[in-house]
Amino acid sequence: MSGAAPASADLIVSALVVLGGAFALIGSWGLVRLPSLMERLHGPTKATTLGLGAMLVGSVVWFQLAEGVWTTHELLVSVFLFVTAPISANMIAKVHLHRLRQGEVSKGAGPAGTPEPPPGAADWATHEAPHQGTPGDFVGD
Amino acid sequence: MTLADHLPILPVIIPALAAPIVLLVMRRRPVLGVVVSVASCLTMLATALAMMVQVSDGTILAYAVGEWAAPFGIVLVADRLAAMMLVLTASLALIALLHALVTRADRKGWHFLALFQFQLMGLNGAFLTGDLFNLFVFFEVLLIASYGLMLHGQGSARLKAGVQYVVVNLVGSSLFLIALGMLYALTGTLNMADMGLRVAAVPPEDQGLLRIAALLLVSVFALKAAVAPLHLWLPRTYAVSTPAVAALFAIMTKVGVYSLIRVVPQVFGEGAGAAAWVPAPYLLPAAIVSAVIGFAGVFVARSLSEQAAYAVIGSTGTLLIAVAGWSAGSLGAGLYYLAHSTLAAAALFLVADVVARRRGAFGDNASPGPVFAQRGGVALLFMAAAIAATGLPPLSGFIGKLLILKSVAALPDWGWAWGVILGTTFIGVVGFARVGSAVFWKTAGEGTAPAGPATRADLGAPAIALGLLVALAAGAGWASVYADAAAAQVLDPAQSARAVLTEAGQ
Amino acid sequence: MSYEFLVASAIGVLVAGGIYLALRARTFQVVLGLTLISYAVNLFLFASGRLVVGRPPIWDKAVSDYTDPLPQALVLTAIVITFGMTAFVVILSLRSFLETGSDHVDGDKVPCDAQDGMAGSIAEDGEDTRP
Amino acid sequence: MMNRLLPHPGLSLLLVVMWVVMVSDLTFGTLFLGIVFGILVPIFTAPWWPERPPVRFVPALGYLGIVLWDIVVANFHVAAIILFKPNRNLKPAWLTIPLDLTSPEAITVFAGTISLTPGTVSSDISACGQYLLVHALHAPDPAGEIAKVKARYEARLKEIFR
Amino acid sequence: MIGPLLPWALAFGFAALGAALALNLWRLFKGPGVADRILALDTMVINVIGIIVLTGIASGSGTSFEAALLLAMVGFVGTVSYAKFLLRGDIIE
Amino acid sequence: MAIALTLLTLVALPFVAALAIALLHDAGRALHSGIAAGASGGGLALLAMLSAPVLGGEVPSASWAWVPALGLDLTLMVDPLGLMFAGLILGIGLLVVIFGHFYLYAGEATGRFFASLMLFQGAMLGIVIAGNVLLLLVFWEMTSLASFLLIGFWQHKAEARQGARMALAVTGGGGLALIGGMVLLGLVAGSFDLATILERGDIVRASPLYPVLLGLILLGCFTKSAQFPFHFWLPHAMAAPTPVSAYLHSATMVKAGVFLLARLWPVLAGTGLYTGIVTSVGLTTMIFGAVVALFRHDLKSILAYSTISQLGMLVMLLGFSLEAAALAAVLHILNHAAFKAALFMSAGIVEHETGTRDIRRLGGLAKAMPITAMIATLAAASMAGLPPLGGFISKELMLYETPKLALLGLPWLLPLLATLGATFSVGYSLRLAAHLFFGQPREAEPFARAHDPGAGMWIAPALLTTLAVLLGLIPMLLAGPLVGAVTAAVTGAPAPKFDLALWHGVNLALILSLIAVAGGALLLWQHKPLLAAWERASLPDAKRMFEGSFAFADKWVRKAIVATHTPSLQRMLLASFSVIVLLVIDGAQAGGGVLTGGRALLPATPVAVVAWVLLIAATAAVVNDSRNRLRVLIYVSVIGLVVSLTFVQFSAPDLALTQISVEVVTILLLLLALNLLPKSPPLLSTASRKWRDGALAITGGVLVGGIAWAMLTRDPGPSIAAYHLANAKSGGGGTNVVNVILVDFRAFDTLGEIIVLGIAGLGIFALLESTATGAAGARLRAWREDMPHSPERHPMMLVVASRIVLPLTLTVAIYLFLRGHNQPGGGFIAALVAAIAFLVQYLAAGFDWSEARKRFGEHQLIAWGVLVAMATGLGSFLFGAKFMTSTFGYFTLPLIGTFELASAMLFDIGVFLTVFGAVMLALAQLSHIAQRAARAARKGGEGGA
Ligand code: NA
Ligand code: NA
Repeated sequence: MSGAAPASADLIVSALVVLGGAFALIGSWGLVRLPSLMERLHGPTKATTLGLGAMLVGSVVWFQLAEGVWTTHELLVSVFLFVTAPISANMIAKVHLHRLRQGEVSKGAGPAGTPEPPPGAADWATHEAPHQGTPGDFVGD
Repeated sequence: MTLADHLPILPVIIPALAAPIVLLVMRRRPVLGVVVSVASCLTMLATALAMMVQVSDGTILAYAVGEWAAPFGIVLVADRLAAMMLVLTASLALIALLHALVTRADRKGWHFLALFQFQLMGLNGAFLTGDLFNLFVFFEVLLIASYGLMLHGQGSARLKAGVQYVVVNLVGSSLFLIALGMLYALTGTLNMADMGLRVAAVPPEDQGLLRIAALLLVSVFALKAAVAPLHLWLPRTYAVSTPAVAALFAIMTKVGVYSLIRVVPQVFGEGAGAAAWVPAPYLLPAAIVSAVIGFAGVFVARSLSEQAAYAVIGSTGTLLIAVAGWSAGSLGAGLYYLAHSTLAAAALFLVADVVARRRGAFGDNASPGPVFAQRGGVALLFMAAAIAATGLPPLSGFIGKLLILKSVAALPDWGWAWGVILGTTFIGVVGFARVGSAVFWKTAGEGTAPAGPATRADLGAPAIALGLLVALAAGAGWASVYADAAAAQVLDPAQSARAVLTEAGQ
Repeated sequence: MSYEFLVASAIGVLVAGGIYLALRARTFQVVLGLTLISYAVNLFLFASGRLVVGRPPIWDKAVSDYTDPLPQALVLTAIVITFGMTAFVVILSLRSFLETGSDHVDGDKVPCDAQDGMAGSIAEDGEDTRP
Repeated sequence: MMNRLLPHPGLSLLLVVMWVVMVSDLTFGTLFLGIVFGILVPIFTAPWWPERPPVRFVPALGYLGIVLWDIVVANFHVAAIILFKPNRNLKPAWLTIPLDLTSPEAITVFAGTISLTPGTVSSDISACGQYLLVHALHAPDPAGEIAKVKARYEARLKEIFR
Repeated sequence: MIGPLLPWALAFGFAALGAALALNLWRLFKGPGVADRILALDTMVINVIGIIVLTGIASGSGTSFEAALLLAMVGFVGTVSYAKFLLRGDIIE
Repeated sequence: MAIALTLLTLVALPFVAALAIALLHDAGRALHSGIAAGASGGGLALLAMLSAPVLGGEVPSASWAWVPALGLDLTLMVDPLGLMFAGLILGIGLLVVIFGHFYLYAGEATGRFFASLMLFQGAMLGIVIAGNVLLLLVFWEMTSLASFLLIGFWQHKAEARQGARMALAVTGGGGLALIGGMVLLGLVAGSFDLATILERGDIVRASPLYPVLLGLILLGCFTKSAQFPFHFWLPHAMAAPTPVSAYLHSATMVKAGVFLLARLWPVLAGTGLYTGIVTSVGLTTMIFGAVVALFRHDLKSILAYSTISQLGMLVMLLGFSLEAAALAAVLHILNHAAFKAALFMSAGIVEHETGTRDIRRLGGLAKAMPITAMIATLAAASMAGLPPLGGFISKELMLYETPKLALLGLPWLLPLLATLGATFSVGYSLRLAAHLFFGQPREAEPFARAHDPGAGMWIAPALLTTLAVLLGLIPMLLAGPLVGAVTAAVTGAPAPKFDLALWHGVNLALILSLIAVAGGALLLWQHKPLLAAWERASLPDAKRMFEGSFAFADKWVRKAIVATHTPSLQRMLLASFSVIVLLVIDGAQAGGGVLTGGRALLPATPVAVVAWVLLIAATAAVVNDSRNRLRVLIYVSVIGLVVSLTFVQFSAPDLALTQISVEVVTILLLLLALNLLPKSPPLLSTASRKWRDGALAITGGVLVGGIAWAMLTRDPGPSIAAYHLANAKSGGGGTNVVNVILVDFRAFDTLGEIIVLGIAGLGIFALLESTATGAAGARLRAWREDMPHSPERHPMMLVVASRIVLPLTLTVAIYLFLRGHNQPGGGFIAALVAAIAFLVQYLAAGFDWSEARKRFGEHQLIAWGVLVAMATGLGSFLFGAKFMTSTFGYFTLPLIGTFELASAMLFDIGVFLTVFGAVMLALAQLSHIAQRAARAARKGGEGGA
């Protein structure tokens, strides 16, 4: 802990914190106001990750400039989020697609409609087990 | 520092080492697992006896784990009461283990021997610890091991009863934690001896909290001890458990009673303000109701194991009638009866198994069945166990009941206590006589069901249990003096506070 | 509104919900009830060290004032134990359901020996089977 | 031998960096420990990642820069849509993107990138592994969107995973 | 040690995250699909991470960082398992 | 010493014999009876050795301490009273053994018979020579138990079992009352030593507890001695083999009550209460028994009621509290023993030789079995009190005493009633002899079979009858000194002057006696019409009442027990919660009444309020929406999230980490289990039940919340944690005080904690290992997925990401582990994080794939974890320190710098291994069965299609 922080630190960190908070709020607002699940999915996967990223960078900067401590580990949180957020989104989207196909989503498909099957004989992996030897079937028991 | 200096912790260490070793060797070399288990129990018994010898002159051994002085670290306290419970546990363990091995009960599922050792570790730890949170931890160890053992062999009855047993105990554990939190918040310590000193300083405006905490803690112990109306979990659980396990469980309810005896005088004794002798208004009525319910259950039960289970409740009630006096005399009587009733209950469960193993489909139901192997001998065993369980002469139960009768005569409510003790004995006698005569004397129509094959080997464990009861009766002079001294020691918390709070730090 | 009120009321609400669910008839609900209760209990035990903001018990030369570390250690132990117990009870109830086909915690309403046709057989010792 | 010691060299490097970042301390001791774990952990986890996709580092770094930039931009983009575009004007669409990539790792990175960047979420892959299903938050021109994504990310990934 | 702007910024940040959590809660209860609820929970985790980070800045202490890291790591496990459950019933097959 | 040994041998002999016979139960009858006879004979010899000094005024006694704390000593003493009873027990015992040897049929379990008989003999002997009242109680209850075995000897017979149970219930139950009475007696007298108590009669009778202890002791005596209304067990005890009846009902079992009355005479007798109760009970019993005996048809039943009547007379005599009456009682005890044993044996002979005991089928047997007839007739005459037999003398003495007491203030009432009783006694005795041996045979078949038995069988009753005769002819010579000494022993005073003779001149007693004889003859003459009248009067059947009352009790007690003990979890929990709530309310009332303490409160931030709202809302949703299980789990996750945040907020980073990671594992577990749990809607509770539970829940919540509030608003006092904070770094070598507490200060707790987790893992494994077979296996095979599932098992992106995440997460786990001692983290958290990392692999790529790559065995991990932790603890032994004493040091290596090594970290490795092993075991095992279930279902589906 050191004495008073430089003004630049105050400004930069404040900006990052405000930015982060704003993005987090916007992401969650999107979650509430967008019309269907697929649209809502965009809010959290992007806005909140960047919102969080901004706050984390703010934290790094703060500890460096104000406290004089190098703490980089906050960046790790972002790394994990960037690796995992697309997977979460993918899995949720799959649930949506699956339920859509099963007719279980009460409000239907949303403005984008139901996705067409891909060209050719095969369907989407959520509806049809990945074919042997394709990238979708390279692992697992 | 020699091994003797570590005496107080050995009863915990021995099974805690034996269990993982058994776990490791069991897959490849089951015989070695058995050897380790038996060796562990024998060593435990030897250790416990050595400890009993050491503390019998009134010495209190305090062992500060990690050499962190009490009250800052965890301290184990070996006094007369603890040594007695350890000897009892080790004896019971040997009997139950012998029976399990002879009847091959250990083969009916996974990890029996390892769980058995863990169970012993939990029991021994609970009897030794001088720290309230550590008591909670050992409660959990012995409980989780008991879940595994209780479910050993599985089958729908066990599983169903198991769910209830586990859930009820989870609630009990939650209460324990709440009580612990409150006591820590009020006293700032976890060491029982220290807490006993600090409760006196609880300010007047916190007396309500203190009393609530004390009541919660006591009710947790009551739940473990299966004191009415917190006993509902017991009959089914014990009746469906593998008999060797049920025999070991005979000590489980006694853990609750032990904790009550240990904690109330030490923490909620004279100086505890609103929490002083906190179970007082409730304990005697609850004990009386337990005794009545227990022996009424013995009276109407329809199988030997069910009878044994109810007998456990009844004997706890009887025991608590003595404890409720909180005098050295009555507590001493109670401790003697505690040792007796534990072994008696174990004997009953084992005899029930011996019967069930011989009667094929009839099991231990209280109905006429086939004439089975060694019927006379088994009948004698049953009779002896029933005599023990009801407290008739010449076994130790009688002496225990006489001790209780004599000691509670000084209490204001002695009439109730006497009436219940004598009345429940009567109900018990009638109940066992009915069931016994139906099982051993009455024979079902020829050819209805074949008796099971049997060897004499499984008569050994119950016979040993009964032999111990004979020894307890024969040695009642010494035993009752010991029990009285143990009670006096427990009721003088200053003694143990001195030992724990000064010696432990060295 | 104080933190103390928030925590205390949260504990109360969790306990109330837990008790209510624990008294339901099926294992899943009971397990949920126990889970709520254990949250409450952990918070309660934690609260025995009172609420302190911004003074974690990480020793530092420059700091003289910490929150009480002991309840934290106790809660940690309690969380672990509770987890073990919860896992056990969940699997036990599952196993029990698989064995019996029922997930009702009340088991059978009929006592276990009512079906075996021996009720009363010891009370009336009437007939003889051997001459 | 090298394969045994360093089953995934890129991963090892990542772990070393991660260790240093995590410990927030760039001393030799830290680095040393980081290297130890950077070697040991991949060896230990090698069975769980049997494939050894070749990765080219320099293009990868460039790709990372582009993606990070795009993420920032995407966030403002999406934020603007969430805040200001009424639902009735929103033109969400499903995009079916044909894949030139074949390695699962590459496809996954591609799909992940799409999810993290402007207004698109990778939702599924076709059973034959040749198409990626992407949901676009606002795509008045689906074909253009597909082309943009393929050009900006997939082409580069083909360079990285060769 | 704290500059003139930062307290305001932090207040805004906390307020924004609080509001975000409240919005998440609304979505959590509203649904309509289970996928919406999972998404709401996932977002909640991220917002809580934000709160933890801001708390760290506000208190000038790094001790809560691991909590944020762990939430980032395992939050996704929860989401994935819920999704897998809905897709396959059996999450580990 | 010699005396002590003699006494000990005397009482031990029968027990040793019983044990020997039991051990040799496969040997022949001769050996069994031989041992028994030897023991009885040996005992008699010892007794004979003692008789001279005892009658000479000595009281040989010996005492060994048994339970000094209780006052229970092994004190044996033989005074004249004990000597007489011991003589009867052993003498008649010997005769019964001889008789029994010949009486028992071939193939009967003679070993069991004689062992039980000897057990009984030992217990009886113990009663009469016990010098400590508690010791007496021991033997007293043992007689009940031994008689249970004897009466139930023919265990295949329902009446034997019933009779045995009834005898046990009544006499054993009475014995329990006696226990109460005796303990009270001892407490009042200040000693349990009999001799001491006998000296303190004044103290006892003056005690306010005297009525209580008297009532209890009398209850014991009356039940044992079959006094009205506790008499009913005795006739049913006749289901025993006749030798047993002969033994139990002549000299032993039933006499125990009389013995005890006599024994305690100096202490208890003499008060109005005593005299009133004992006399009237005895009198009633005497008349009642005699009347009933007149109308019974079973020989043994007649004898049973006659026994009741005779015992009534004895009790009445003792109740008089007069020395002369006591003397009469003593003499009659001898007489009754002799004639009653002889009569029972005769009845046994008759049954043995004719095949029936029904007096209506017998008659005129004097011709067929003259010896038996002579024996029995003489014995019956003595029972009737006819001169010149012993019974006459004692009855005379009895009648002589009756005018001395005024019953209900009427001096003539007692003589009148006593004469009435005597009349009926004459009546049934005459009838027994007359209808059995004289007149015409009533049925041909039994008569045809009848003949005298061999000498072995009649020698015993013959001896007894001889005794009965001689007691009348030469009473003073035969019994004078004994009776005198015994009477003195009973009354505790010098024996009164007395002269036992047939002729004392004409006095009231003689007149009454003559009236009785005449009346008895009249009764015999008018037996037929009287019998008809008797049978018309339907009297209550005691046995049916007894059995009925037990059946009634059984039914209703059982109903009550079953109703309250239905294995219902809801009820168990309801009871628990209710008790707790009531206790808490009680506790709250005891307090100082201040709910809110004086601590300065922390103002909550808006975010905290939002988090609070989240938690409350999620809790409400869990309760409200508990039907939709997946949704509920999501709500639970929210609660967990808020709790984690709470820990972060209130300076508990370690707790937050733990909570977060445990949360994930719990959710995985619940999801795995949920898949296999039934999805059918929950049982709907009734509205009233909901209200009840809701009220209880809210009360509980308010109470716990209130307690939490009270706690939180109070400032803490001094705590031991101050020591932990001060010593963590210097003594424990770590700056994370929580971690130092966990792995050092309170490492013993942690050891227990990891063991709990390890056991949970093992238990779960054991639970799930058997699911493939049995009912569970069948159910799993019949398992169908309840909703259509996506065919894709391992989504590609998830799999790829999980592979990268695994090493990353493991590295984080290592980091958390290594720094745990100084910063938040530690073995437990690291283990959970590592487990989660591996579980993600299972989740993504499937069980088989991951399992095949796993290089650790969970069981071994658990075992080694515990062993490592234990070894760390034991390591300190090597340094002469106590278990788990920690050590740490700072080391400096070139380039790397200074680092710390602490033994606590080694312990933490144990923690890591166990926790990791347990979590993996639990979840992998669970997923395994889930997988097997799915496979089974798939297979079933294919098979079906
Ligand atoms: Na995108
Ligand atoms: Na830690």
